Amino acid sequence: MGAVISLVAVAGLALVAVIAVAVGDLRFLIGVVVPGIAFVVFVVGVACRVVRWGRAAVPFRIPTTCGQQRSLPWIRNEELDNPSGPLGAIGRMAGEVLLFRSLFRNHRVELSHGREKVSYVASKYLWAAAMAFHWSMLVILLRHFRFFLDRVPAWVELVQRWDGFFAVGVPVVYLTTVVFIAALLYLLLRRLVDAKLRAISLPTDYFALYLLLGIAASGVLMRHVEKVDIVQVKAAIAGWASLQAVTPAGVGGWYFVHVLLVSVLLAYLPFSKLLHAPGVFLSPTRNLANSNRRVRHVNPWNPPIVGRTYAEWEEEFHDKLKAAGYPLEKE
Amino acid sequence: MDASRRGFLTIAGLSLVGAAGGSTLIAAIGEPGTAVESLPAEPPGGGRRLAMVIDLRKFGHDGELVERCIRACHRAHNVPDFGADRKNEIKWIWAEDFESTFRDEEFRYLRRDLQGKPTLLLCNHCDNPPCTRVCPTKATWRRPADGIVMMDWHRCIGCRYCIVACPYGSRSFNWTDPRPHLESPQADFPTRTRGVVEKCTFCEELLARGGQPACVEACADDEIVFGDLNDPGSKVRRLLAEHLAIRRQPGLGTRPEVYYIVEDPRTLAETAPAAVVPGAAENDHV
Amino acid sequence: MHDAAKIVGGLVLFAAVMTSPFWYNALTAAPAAVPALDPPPNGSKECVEPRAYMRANHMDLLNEWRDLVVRTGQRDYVSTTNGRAFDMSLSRTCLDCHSNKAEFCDRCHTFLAVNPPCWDCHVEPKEAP
Amino acid sequence: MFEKALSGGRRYWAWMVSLLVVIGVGAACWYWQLSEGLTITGLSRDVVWGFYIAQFTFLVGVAASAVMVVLPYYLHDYRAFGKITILGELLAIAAVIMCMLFIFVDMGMPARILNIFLHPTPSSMMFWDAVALGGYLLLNIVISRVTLGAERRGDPPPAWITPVIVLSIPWAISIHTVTAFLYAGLAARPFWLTAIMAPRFLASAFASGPALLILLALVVRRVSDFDPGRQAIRALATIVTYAMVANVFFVAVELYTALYSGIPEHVSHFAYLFMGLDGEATLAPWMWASAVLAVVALVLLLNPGSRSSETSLVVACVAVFASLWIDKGLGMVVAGFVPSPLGRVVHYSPTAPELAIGLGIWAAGLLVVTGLFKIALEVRGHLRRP
Repeated sequence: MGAVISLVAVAGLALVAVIAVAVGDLRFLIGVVVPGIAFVVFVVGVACRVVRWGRAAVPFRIPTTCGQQRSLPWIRNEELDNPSGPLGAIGRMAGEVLLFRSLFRNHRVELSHGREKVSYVASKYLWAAAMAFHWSMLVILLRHFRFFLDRVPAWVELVQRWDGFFAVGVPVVYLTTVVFIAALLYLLLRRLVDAKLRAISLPTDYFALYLLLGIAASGVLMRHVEKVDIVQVKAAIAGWASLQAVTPAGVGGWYFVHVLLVSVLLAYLPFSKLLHAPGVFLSPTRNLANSNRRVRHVNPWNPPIVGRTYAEWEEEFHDKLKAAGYPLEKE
Repeated sequence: MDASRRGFLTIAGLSLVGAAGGSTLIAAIGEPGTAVESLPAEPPGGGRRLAMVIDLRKFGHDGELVERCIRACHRAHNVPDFGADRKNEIKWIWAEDFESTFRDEEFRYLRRDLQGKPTLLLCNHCDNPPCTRVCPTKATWRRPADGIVMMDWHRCIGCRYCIVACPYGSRSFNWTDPRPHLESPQADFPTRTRGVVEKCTFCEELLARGGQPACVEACADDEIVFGDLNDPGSKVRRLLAEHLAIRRQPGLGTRPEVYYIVEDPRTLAETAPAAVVPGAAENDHV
Repeated sequence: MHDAAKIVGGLVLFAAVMTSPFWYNALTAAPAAVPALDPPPNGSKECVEPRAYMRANHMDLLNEWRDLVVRTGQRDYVSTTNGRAFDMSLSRTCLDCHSNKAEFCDRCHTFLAVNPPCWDCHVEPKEAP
Repeated sequence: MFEKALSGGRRYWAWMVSLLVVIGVGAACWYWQLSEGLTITGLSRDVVWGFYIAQFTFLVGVAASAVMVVLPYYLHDYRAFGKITILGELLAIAAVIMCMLFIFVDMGMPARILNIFLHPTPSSMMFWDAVALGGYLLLNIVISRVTLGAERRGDPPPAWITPVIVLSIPWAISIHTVTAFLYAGLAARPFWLTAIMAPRFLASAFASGPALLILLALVVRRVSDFDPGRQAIRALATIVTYAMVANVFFVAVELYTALYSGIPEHVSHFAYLFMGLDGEATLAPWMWASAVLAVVALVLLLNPGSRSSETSLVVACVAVFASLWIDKGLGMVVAGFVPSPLGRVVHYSPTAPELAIGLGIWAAGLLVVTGLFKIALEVRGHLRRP
C-alpha cells in the first residue's frame, strides 16, 4: 500500500512539472525559483538538524566494539574495531564513511528448511547495493559539475572519461548510470519481494527510492532518448550557479521533471531518514575512542564538585568552635 | 529517426542467432565448389562481382609502376608510412617478388622474366572470405551487392582475429597512432585510430562516385583492369577468358578475386589478334 | 553544545562544498559565455534538418549516416524538411557549410566538456587562409 | 562469507599486499599501453597474437581442468575428492577471470569490447568463446557459493544445484574445445589446422590443471590444518599421469602427420619451433626444455614408487606444469605465425611492459585464488590461527 501511495506521489510531482511548463508556462518558477528555495532549505535544514544532534547529551563513551581493547602489551588489540586513541577512531570512522563497515557485517537469521535449526548467515547484498548506490551517486554528482561550473575543470573531464570508458551509445552510457539504477532497483525490489521487509516498510521508505529512480529515469531520458539541447541546459544551470536568473529556454519537459524532483529531494532530505551522513560523524559509538579505563571521563553537564577541606571548615567556624572549647588544629 | 525499426531488427537478429549459427555451420560444411575450384556461374547474392586483373606482362622489373600504384593508394587513403619500421607497418597494397607472391607454387626453374619480378598484392576480396567469418562484431563483411569485403572502423575492437584468418597478409593493425606518420592527411578520407585493423576496400568510396580504384587510375595502359565478373562483356571477363591467369592460394577455398595474368609475351603476340574485341571499352562500366 | 568547534567546523565545510559552484563561478576571471554560433561561412541558410532538432540530436543523425554509408553503402539522405537530397558525408556535407570546426563544433563541446571521438579519424578541414 | 578473506595474519597480508603491488605495476603498464597502443608489446604485423593470447589459451585449460575433480565426485560419487572439489571449482573461477583479463588487455580497442555482445556474430569462434567463458564463470561462482554456503550452515546443498553441477561438466569441456576451434578452423594457419587440437588441448589441460591443484593443495596443507587426504592426492596424480601420457601421444601423432607427410608448410612450423628457421631460434631452447620436462615428468609419474612419494610427485607436477606452460603459453600461438603465409620469419619476444602486464594478471589470479581458498578453508574451520 505504501509502495503505491509513494509511486502516485512521485508520479504526481512529475506531472506537476510537466503541466506547469506546458500549460502554465512556469519555466522560471520551476527552473529557477523552486531549485533556489530547495537549495536554501537543504543547506539550512541540514545545519539545523546537525546542531540539534550536536546538542544531544553524550552520556559516556560507549564501547560497542567488536575487538580486543588495548590492555596489556602482550595482548594484541584491534585498533580499528576498538580504538585506543583518536587515530584509531578516525580510521574506524573512515571505514564507516567510505566502506560502510558496520553494514558489511550484516547478518541474516535463517531457519533451515525441514530442520529446527537457526543459522546466522552473512548477507552482503544490502551492503553491496548500498556501496554501489552511494558511490555511483557521488560520481554522478561530480559529473554534474560540468553544468554548474562555467568553465569545466580537468578533474570533471577525468571522471567523465573513466566513467564512460566503454564506448556504448552516443552520448556514451556511463557505467555509474547503469550501476546506480541497478542498485536502486535492487533496494526497491528487496522491500517489495521480502514479506518481512514489506511489513516494516513505510511509505517514506518507498518515496525516497521512487524519487531517486524518477530523477535517474528523467536524466537518462534526457541523455539517451528524448535528447535536449544541453547548451541551453548548461546556460540555465551555470547561470543559476552564478546567481543570474536565466529562464531555461528551448528544453523539453523532462528537464523540468528532473529539476523539480531534484528540488523535492533536496528540500525533503534534511527532514527525512535520507539525512544520515552527518549522523555517522556524530555517532558516539563510532567517533569516540574506547579509553574508559585509562582516561577519566567527566560528563560536561555535571555540576561542579566543590570540595572543602577540614582546614577551610575549621577556619569558617573558628570562633564558634573555639568558644565551644573544641580542640583546634590551628590556634 | 529510424530508431524503433532498428531496435526491432536488433531483437529479431538476436532471436535468429541460434538459427544463424546452425546455418553458418551447414554452409561451412556443405559448401559445394570449395574442393573443385571454379568460377561460380551464378553470382553469390546476385548483383555485381567486382574483381581485379593485374596484367603482370605489362609490369616492368624496375618496380616503378608498382611504386606509383602504391603511392596513389596510400595517399588517397591516408595510409601512414613507417619507413623501415616493419613492426608497425601498415599497407593496403604492396609489392613482393613473384616467387613469394605465389609461394605455394614452389617455383624452381622459373622463367627468367618472372624471377624476382615485383608483384602487386592487395586484399583479394574473396568470395568466401575467412576474415569476415571470424570477426566477432561484424566489423568486416562481404557486401552481397558487389562482393567487396568491407570494414567498419567504428565497430572494430582490434582483436586481430581477421589478420590471423587471412592467408594473404592483406590486413594491417594500427599498433600505434597513425596520425604522426602521415605527411598531409587527405581531408575527404578518414585516417584510422590506434587499435583497429585496416585493409584495401577496392576504393569503394571512389566507386560510389563513379570512379575507378586509385591503383587502376595510377596506371596508364590497362596494367590493372577492374570490373564486374558477372557482366560477360566486361573487360575483366574477356581478359580472363583469353589468358592464363592465376590467383594466390586458390586451394584454400577462399575464392580470391584478384587475378594475375602471367603469360609469356611471345604467346601474347601469337594470340593478340583474337584478343582484341572491338567495342570492349564501352562495356567496361563499373 | 558539546564539541561545538568540530561541529561548527564541519558545518562550515559542508556549506563551503555546497556553495563551491557559486564561488568558483564568481571567482573565475571571465565567465564562459554561452556559445553563439556564426552562420556558415558559405552563406547556406538551412541545415539538413530543423535547427532545434540538429542542436539536440546531431549525434544521432551522424551515427545513422555513418551506419547507412559504411554498412549499407547507401549515400543519399533525403531531408524531412525540404525534401532535398544530401550526400551523407561528414567531411563533404557537414563540413562544407560548417567549415570551421574550432568555431562550430568545438565551442559547444568545450563549453559542455564533450569529447566526441570523431576527430580521432576524420580529418578536420584545413584553416582557410 | 567474503569477510573471511579480509582477516588474516601477518603472512597472509604480506602475501596479499605484495600481489597488489605486482598488480599495480601491471595496471600502470596497461595504462601506458592504453595511451600508446599495442606498439609497446613485441607484437608486429606478422606475429599479431603473442604472450597475452597464449596465456589466455593456457589458462582456459587450467579452468577447464576443474572437471577432473567435479566429475569423479559428483557423477561417480568418488568420496576422496570431497575436500578438494571446492578447491578445483575456485581455481576455475580465478583461471577464467585471468583468461578474461588477458583477452581484455590484448584488445586494440578495449573500450569497444562490449561490441562482442552488442553485435553478436554466431559465425565467430571468438563470440562463442566469450559466451562459453562467461557462462563457465557464472556456473562456478553459483556452484561454489551455494555448496559452500550450505556447508557453512550445516545443511545439505539444495537439490536444484545438482543439475547445474552436471551442466558444468560438458561446459568445462566446451570452453577448451571452443578455444581450440578458435585456432583450428583457419585455412591460413596450417600449424593449427589439425583435428587433434581440441583433444590435445583437453589432454594438456587435464594434466596441467590437476598438477597445479596438487601443488596448491600441498601449499595449503603447509599453511593451514587442511588436509586434502592422501587418497585424493594419489587419485589426482593418476589423472595427471594418464592425461600427460595422452598429451605426449597426441603431440607425437601430430609430429608424425606433419613430418611423415613432409608437406613443407606443416613441417616448417615445427622446424621453427625446435630448430629455428633462418637463424631465428628464440623458441628452440624453450621447446627442448619443454620436451625434457615432459620426459622427466613421465618417468616420475609412470613409476609407481616415485608417483606415491610426495617429494618426487611435487617435482613431477612442477615439470608437467612448466612443460605445458611452455608448450601452450609460449610455443603454440607464436609458431602459428612463423613462418608467415608469405614465408617470412619474424622474431617475436614479449617486451618488458608486456611481461609486466601479464605478471600483473597472474598476480590478480593468485590474489583471487588466495582469497577464495581462504574463504573456503575458514568455512570448513581448517585454518590454523596465526
